[in-house]
Amino acid sequence: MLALNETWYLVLAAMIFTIGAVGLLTRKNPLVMFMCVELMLNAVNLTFVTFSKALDDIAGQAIVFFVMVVAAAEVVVGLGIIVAIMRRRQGANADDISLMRG
Amino acid sequence: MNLIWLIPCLPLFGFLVLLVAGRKLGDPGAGWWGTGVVAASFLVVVKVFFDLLALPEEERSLTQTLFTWIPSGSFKVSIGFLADPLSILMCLFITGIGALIHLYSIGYMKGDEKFSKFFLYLNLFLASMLLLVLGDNLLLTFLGWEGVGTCSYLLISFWHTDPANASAGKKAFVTNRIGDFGFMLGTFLVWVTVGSINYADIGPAAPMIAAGTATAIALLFFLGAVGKSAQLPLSVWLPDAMAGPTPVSALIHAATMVTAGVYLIARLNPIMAQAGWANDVIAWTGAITALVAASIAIAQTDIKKVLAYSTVSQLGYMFLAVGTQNYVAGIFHMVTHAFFKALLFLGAGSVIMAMSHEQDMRKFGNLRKYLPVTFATFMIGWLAISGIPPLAGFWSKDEVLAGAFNAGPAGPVLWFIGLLVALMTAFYMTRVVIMTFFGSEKWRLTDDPHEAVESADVESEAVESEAVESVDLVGASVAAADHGGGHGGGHDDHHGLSPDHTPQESHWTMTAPLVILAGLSIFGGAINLPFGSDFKHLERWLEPTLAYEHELPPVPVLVLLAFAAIAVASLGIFLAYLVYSKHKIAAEKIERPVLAHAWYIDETYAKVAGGPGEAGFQGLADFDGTVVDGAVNGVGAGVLGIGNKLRPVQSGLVRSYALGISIGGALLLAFIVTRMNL
Amino acid sequence: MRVEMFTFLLTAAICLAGSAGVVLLRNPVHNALSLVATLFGVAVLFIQQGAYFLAAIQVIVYAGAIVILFLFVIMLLGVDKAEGLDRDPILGQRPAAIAAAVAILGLSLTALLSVGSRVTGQASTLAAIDGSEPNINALAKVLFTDYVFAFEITSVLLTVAVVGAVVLSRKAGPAIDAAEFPEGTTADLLQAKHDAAAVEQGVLEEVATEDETPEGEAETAEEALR
Amino acid sequence: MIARIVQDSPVQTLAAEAASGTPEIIWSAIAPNLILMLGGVLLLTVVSLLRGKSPSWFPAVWTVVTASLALIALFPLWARVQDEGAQTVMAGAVGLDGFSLFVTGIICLSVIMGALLLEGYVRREGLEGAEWYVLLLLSASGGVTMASANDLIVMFIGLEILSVAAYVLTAMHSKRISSQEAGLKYFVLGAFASAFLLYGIALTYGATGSTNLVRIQRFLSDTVITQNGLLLAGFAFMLVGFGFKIGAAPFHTWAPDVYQGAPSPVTAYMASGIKAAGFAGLLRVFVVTFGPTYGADWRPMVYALAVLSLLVGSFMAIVQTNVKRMLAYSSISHAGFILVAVEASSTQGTSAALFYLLAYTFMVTGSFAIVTIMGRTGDGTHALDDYRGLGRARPGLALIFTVFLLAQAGVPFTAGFLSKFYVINSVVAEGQYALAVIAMVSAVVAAFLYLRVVVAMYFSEDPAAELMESRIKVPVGASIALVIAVVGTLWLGIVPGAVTNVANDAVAQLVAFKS
Repeated sequence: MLALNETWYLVLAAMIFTIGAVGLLTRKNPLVMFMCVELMLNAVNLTFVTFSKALDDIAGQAIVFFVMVVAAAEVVVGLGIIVAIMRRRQGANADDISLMRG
Repeated sequence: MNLIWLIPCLPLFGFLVLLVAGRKLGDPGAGWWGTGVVAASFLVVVKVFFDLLALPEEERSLTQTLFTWIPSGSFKVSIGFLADPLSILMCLFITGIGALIHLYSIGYMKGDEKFSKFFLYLNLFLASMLLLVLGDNLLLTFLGWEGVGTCSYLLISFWHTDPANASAGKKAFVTNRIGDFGFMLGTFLVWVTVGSINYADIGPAAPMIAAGTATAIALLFFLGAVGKSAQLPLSVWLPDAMAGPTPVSALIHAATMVTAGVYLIARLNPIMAQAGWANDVIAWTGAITALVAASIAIAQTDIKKVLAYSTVSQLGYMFLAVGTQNYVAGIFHMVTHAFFKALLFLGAGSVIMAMSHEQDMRKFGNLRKYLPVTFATFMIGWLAISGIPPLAGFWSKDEVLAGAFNAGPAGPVLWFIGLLVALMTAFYMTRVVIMTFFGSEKWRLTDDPHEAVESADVESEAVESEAVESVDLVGASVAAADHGGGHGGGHDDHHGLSPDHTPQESHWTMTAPLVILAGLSIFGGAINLPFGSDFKHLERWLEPTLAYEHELPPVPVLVLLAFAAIAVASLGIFLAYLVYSKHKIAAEKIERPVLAHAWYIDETYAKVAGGPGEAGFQGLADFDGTVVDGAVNGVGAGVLGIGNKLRPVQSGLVRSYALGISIGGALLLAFIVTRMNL
Repeated sequence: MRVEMFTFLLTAAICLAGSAGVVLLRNPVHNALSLVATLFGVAVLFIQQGAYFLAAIQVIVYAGAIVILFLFVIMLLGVDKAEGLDRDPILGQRPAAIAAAVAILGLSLTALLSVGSRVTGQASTLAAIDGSEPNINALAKVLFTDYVFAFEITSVLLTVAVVGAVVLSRKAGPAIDAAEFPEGTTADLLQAKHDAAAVEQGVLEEVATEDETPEGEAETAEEALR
Repeated sequence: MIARIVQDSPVQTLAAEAASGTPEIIWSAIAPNLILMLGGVLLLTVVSLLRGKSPSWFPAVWTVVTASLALIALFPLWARVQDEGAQTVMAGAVGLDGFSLFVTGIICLSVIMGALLLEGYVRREGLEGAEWYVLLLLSASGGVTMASANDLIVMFIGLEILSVAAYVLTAMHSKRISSQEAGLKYFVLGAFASAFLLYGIALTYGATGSTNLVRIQRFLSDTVITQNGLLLAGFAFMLVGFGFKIGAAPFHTWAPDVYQGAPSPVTAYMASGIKAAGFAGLLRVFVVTFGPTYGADWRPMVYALAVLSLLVGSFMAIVQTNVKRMLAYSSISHAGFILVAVEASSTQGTSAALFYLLAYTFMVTGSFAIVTIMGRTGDGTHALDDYRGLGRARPGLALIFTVFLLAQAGVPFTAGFLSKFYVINSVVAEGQYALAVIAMVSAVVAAFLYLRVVVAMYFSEDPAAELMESRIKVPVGASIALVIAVVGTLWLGIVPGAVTNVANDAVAQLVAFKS
């Protein structure tokens, strides 16, 4: 059996990151789009922790801590914006928010 | 004390005062103020001129640095002025003629609601022009270059309520931008090659520049010159620029701004000396432009258009001279041309004023009876431009031609083209004189040919306006200005030139400049007579600036050439006399075949478009339209087309945008993978 | 080693299934629950790599707070309806999205695998993990020494988030700028185009001759889209 | 590339600090940032305590004073940096150098003008509240953090503070759906791009073992990485994130919609302050950190982004009929121009970029100030047609707008000419002639779009009826902002010497190591 090394984690993280990106591109519900961003951020977190282990360096873990704070702040504001829009237009999806173009 | 800085700053000061208090000064106060500052500037130029004269010949170069404008590492640009024989000579006639034309404008613009604004622009123009000439480095020259372009643009569209004028201004702007582009690139190339853009540094460094680089620099600057000086293929804007007030045509579009290209080439003569075949390009462009423009001038009916094409043609002469490295002749012709062409334009302006802003020569005739001063001075201008000795035009033209004759193996061909142009020049100028000042008083005819012209005009304008509007880059909903008829220069476009109209001579503020310019046109040649080096004042004066190594043909040949030129000029006058005065030959036969056979313009097209004059004009419009307008408008349409094609990509859908970001990211990754050590 | 490998593979499967669920399931509530599965999986992987404290807050903050917030908003807005996923209204969006994503994945994997099993960075720049002190102590030490500035400014970030959330939750009156966008949204235009096409097709099937009106409509919609 | 070297090695300092426990915190070194942060938080507190009894101008004046104080605080720091050289503070997380101080100055200016514009705007739109200003100040502090960050993760947090506040500000015109739409688009795409940036940071961390830029630079100059996949992929991902923030094509798609939908004063701040912060991050990461060692790898990508931005920006701007949106596209083209300077990857290029950013701050805030005024109640009259005949109706406004437009077109004796000139000069010095030519061509194309507005204002036969009827009010704050912008635009164009020298000195004092 193959040895479990950091490459496995990195590949898994890259896959999660990509799945998140696909989700953001294909889902119309803005809430689900945000969830996909969370997936991407988690993939990055996993990458950081993996490097932290591989480099034997605590900094990677500290960074993940900050990323979590950032993610929380983003979610709060993002959900705020969605709530504001949904109040005006019930059940609007991402495609409906497209008055400006060209 | 060094007063050089005052030369451009006085008109600038005049501009600022007019900006603040122009309306209060009013009519004619603003005009007198504007004239005053320019006259004062002229006096300063004279003072500096004598300062220079007092210096020993090889030290005749004064510089004055005001402050460091751009301090950027090794690249330093100062606001500094360079007064040497070349620039001071330019300043002398710019401020001198400028002051006269300011004075003339007081009368010409009388009663115009934007009277003070006109002088505001005119002062700004002179400040820019003087900056162009006096700047001690390429960047300052470029600033002046841009400044004169802007003023020209503003003044062409001065009466911008007329859509034709706004469009003509726009065309001038676009064409000049193409030239400016060459100037900018040339400046950068000089900076990269020489490490400085100061003229003082370029001169000594020029001999070290590789021939290829020097050729590239020369061609780039020549591109700039072609735009500014209306040479083929960027000549299209100058005839249209006649939409502006006539003093503007005289000052900017004949005497000063359009010669900036010649000045630039002369200024960069150390580089030109290394530039090899670029000089041939310049000479041939000049010769061909002179020929084409002169032939087009033959068929014009609008008096200002004739003069406009004549200007293009004479500028071609100047480029022929500088292209054959005969700089003194080029500058000489520039000076004499400034005298007689300004005179002719101002005379034409006087005629136009007298004729209620009618510009169609077919409605003039016998005006010598009503406008004696204008007539007398115009005759002098006519003889001068035709090349009749001993007037100014003869001497300078002769020198250009003699220089061309001796310019290498192709010299005689260039000389022959020049001679042909001289013939045509004499012909079309005689035509103007006869149609305007002699013959019957045609505006009294009730059955006038203007109607036909008008209807043809309307038709073609409709077609043209559609084409232009579809690529209207700056968005003004205006039509093309290609068709003059009687539109151009009027304050209010008086088309009602009634049969019982009696023309009257203009105010003294207008005739005085005419008289002074007529004097200059007669005696201007004296500054450089070809009777041995004692008489070549101009050549000796310019010697420190221009590395003049040009050899003239031996004296007997020179004399022969001179007589050939006189003969050709007389022949041209005589032919025109036969055609237009004696009617021995139908005018149509000359006007149409010249154009048709020279430029292969379809004769059926001429028939469709109407009378012969109009046909020639149409032919020109067609020629310019396909070659230059087509290019300019094509670029515009291309830009708009691409923009409109791209618009749907900006769909407004946030998911599409995210997709764009993803694809961009994927492309960056794809590139970076090629850089990896896999 | 075998146990570790087994744990990793199992967790990885859960993570991938969870992420796939977020993308593929129709109901937002199910999406959120799938997200929780991924988050838990990642937490397990954190533990496996010695990041115990992070695993804990991953569960507490992410799964406990953030996902709950999501669910809360879903319920608040009543958008827990299934989303139609059969076809994407934007033409070509789905294949292009998948192509772009596959490209990104493929290219990043090329980058990741090109280094083989080696991470090229300098080891233990700040502090080694496998020291004598517990994970949480080591982490706390860097947070309050090397990352003290980052730690301090996260407070600004949180303040911004709080102020932002408060501001955004205010009630707003009716929109005043509807008239500025007479063409409506791109989605409306797409729908109109789609409807017109459907109508046209229907008419074509029924009466082959009278198809002028729907075609005209389709053109209008197309023009509007342009 | 960097002239002066930090005197005592930050790495050693860091090691010493780590050994001795808590690092020494020199508060004065981050004074401008602290002033902005505290100003924002205190404003929130004071206004809450006053419970609506404060006059409506109070938060605006507070903000202007705060930002001015931050601006003043730059001077002693500048003197210190010039005397003692660049240094790192806050345990190596923050670079105290001429570069960060210069960008901080730009951001403070942008905040001052944004606040001056907001004052009249929120009153006109009936949206009073101190939150606008609180978010503006906090966002600016994020921008300052980003510009002075010497650590990728600090830079990321700074960017998030900047952006999250900007998302809210964008969506804050609650009466306009377009404002909320812009907020949503900005947020979704911003979060997406942030994820890319963060992934790039992660890969860089893996490749170099640190997120500290000085350490990374030293590591890269000491070590030859034979398998550089991680690092290079990190470049690509980070460039997506930065490209998004500065609005470079093809990551620009959000910009037109967001600039159009956002409240006009916020757009002014976005186009100047946020762009400056984004470029500061880009310059510090790519030019300063990776420039000396990996320039050959990232410069072609920046080249491509620059060319695309220049073309897309000018070509798309020309077909717009909405002035606000047109200015948004033109800002993309400006971003392309600054990217040209980034591509030069030299001291000269960096100082050209700094000069451009300062000049652009004046030009663009001025332009959007006019747009704010012309938007009138509802912030909705931004069509090109609404500007027809402005030259006759309000000659003063039209003249000032003309100055800004001509400056953006790069007309001599305005700030725009010299900034473009410096940029092109810097790439020519690097031998990138093709790029210089493309930049110049696009400047020529772009000149038409500014001319289009000028023509509409002055040469229009039928002035917009509404323009003649309704009175356009110019609030005190907006007129002060206009004066600042005009003076700045002309000052930088006519006597740029002092600022040029400051920009050069700023780059000469940069936290970095020689290899």
